[in-house]
Amino acid sequence: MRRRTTPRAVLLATGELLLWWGALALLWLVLISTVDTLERVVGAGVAAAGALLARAGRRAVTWR
Amino acid sequence: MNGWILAATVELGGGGAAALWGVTTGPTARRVVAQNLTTAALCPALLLLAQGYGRPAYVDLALLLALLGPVGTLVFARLLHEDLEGRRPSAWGLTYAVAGVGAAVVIALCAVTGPGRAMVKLLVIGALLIGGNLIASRALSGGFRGVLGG
Amino acid sequence: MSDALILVALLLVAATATAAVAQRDPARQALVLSVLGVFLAVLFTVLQAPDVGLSQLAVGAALTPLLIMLSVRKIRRRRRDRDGAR
Amino acid sequence: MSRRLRLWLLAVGGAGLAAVLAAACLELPGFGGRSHPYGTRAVRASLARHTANTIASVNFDQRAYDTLGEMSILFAAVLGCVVLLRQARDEHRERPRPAQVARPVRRYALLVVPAALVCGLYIVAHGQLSPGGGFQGGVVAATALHLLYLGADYRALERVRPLGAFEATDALSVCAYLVLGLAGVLAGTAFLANTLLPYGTFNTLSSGGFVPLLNAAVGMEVASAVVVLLANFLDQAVEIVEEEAG
Repeated sequence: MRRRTTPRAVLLATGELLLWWGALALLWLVLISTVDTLERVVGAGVAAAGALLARAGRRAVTWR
Repeated sequence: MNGWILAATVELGGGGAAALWGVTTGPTARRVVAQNLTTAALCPALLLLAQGYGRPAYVDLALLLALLGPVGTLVFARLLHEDLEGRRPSAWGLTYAVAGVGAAVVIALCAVTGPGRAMVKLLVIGALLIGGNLIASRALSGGFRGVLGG
Repeated sequence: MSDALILVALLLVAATATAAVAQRDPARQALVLSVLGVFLAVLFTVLQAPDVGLSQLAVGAALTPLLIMLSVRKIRRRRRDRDGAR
Repeated sequence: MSRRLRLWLLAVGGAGLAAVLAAACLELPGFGGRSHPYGTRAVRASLARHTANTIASVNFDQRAYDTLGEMSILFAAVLGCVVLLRQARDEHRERPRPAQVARPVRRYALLVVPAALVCGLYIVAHGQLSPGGGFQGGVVAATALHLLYLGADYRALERVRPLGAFEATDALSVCAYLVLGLAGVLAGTAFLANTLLPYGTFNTLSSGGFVPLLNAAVGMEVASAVVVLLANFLDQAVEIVEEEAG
């Protein structure tokens, strides 16, 4: 069931991940109280995990 | 004496007593609706308490309730949908009234907080709370009709 | 003022806990239990113990109802299968 | 054991408990007083180690050994559930049926899953600064994953949930807690003593020495333990059926 990876699909996947990453990083910045470098690094990591989960969840639900 | 705490007491007493009455009496369909509205009624109370005690960190409790309360209702909507079949439990008037109270509380707190990240956090909580509640109400009134067994 | 708040929260918790015990049907019990979880969280907040309140909220709002309702579903399905087999 | 004997045993035990509790009550300090000997000392100790949330300091620094006990209780309980709820010989698995959930509910689930994960990790990471910690955040993060079951179907959840990895993480994070404790022993202090790392600037993410690390270990343990626990319950409720006419 492996799909062929076309440049277009890669671009779309990257765009989706980046969009989620940006939104979740913003959410992290809203949640925390004081902003410093470590907070930003941890927030970026957490947002990346969230973005991966978001994409995995969407694919798991629509893929039949 | 603190106006915020007074408001929280009123909200807790009124909303809590109504929720307790709704969830312990009547058919299952009504109880589920009452369980859903408990989240919507008590989350603003938690926000008011955080403001009344002057501790912004307590807002996390409201955030968690706004996130997980609708999830709890979805659990009941999904796993009780056989009991709720043909009942279409809903109380849209009440749902919108409670959502309006939540929105009013969030707006009042935003006005006090002033622009900044704390205000955006309050708005996020308000959006999660109201959106989650409306979706959970939708799920109760027939959102899981196509679910069989699983 | 804060005494009144503590009183209201305590009364709500006591009444809801009693109601949860008095229910006979496990599904309805789970409904009351999830409401009790939220009341308990508010009580802990009022008593200035937000950490405990957060724990109660995290466990009581979605996790406990999910565990109870999954068990109820398993038992119901088993009963239905047995009745169907007969 | 006869019913009468059991009642007697219960009465003796209850009377003993009542006597001990009454004796303890008589020795309690007055209600609502201004003197809090334990509280004052706990706050002083937590401030000395730059931990803003005293509760986190009590849980993961002053009483970190107790937390180790609680963690192993959860671990053992989940292990027991896995053993009890396993697929027995007279049971077989059915493929879960796909579910048609109303579109707004499904969209809500897909939107809230990552948001709830971020909130859960926020609560874990800020355990030493604001209310919260490993347990609370871990439960939230694990609950977030199960929104996929509620908003779609069990197959969708199974696709994003590598159960073996979660089981391994569960065990590994318990080990991580132990290793962090043993690091103190190797360095010549005591088990779980919070003396190795610098205490950092007060009220920042890196403050509190070992507290954030222990918090993260507990967070991972709780999240994966809850996922494994719910996986076994879901398997039983959705997939596993008994063979008929055994």
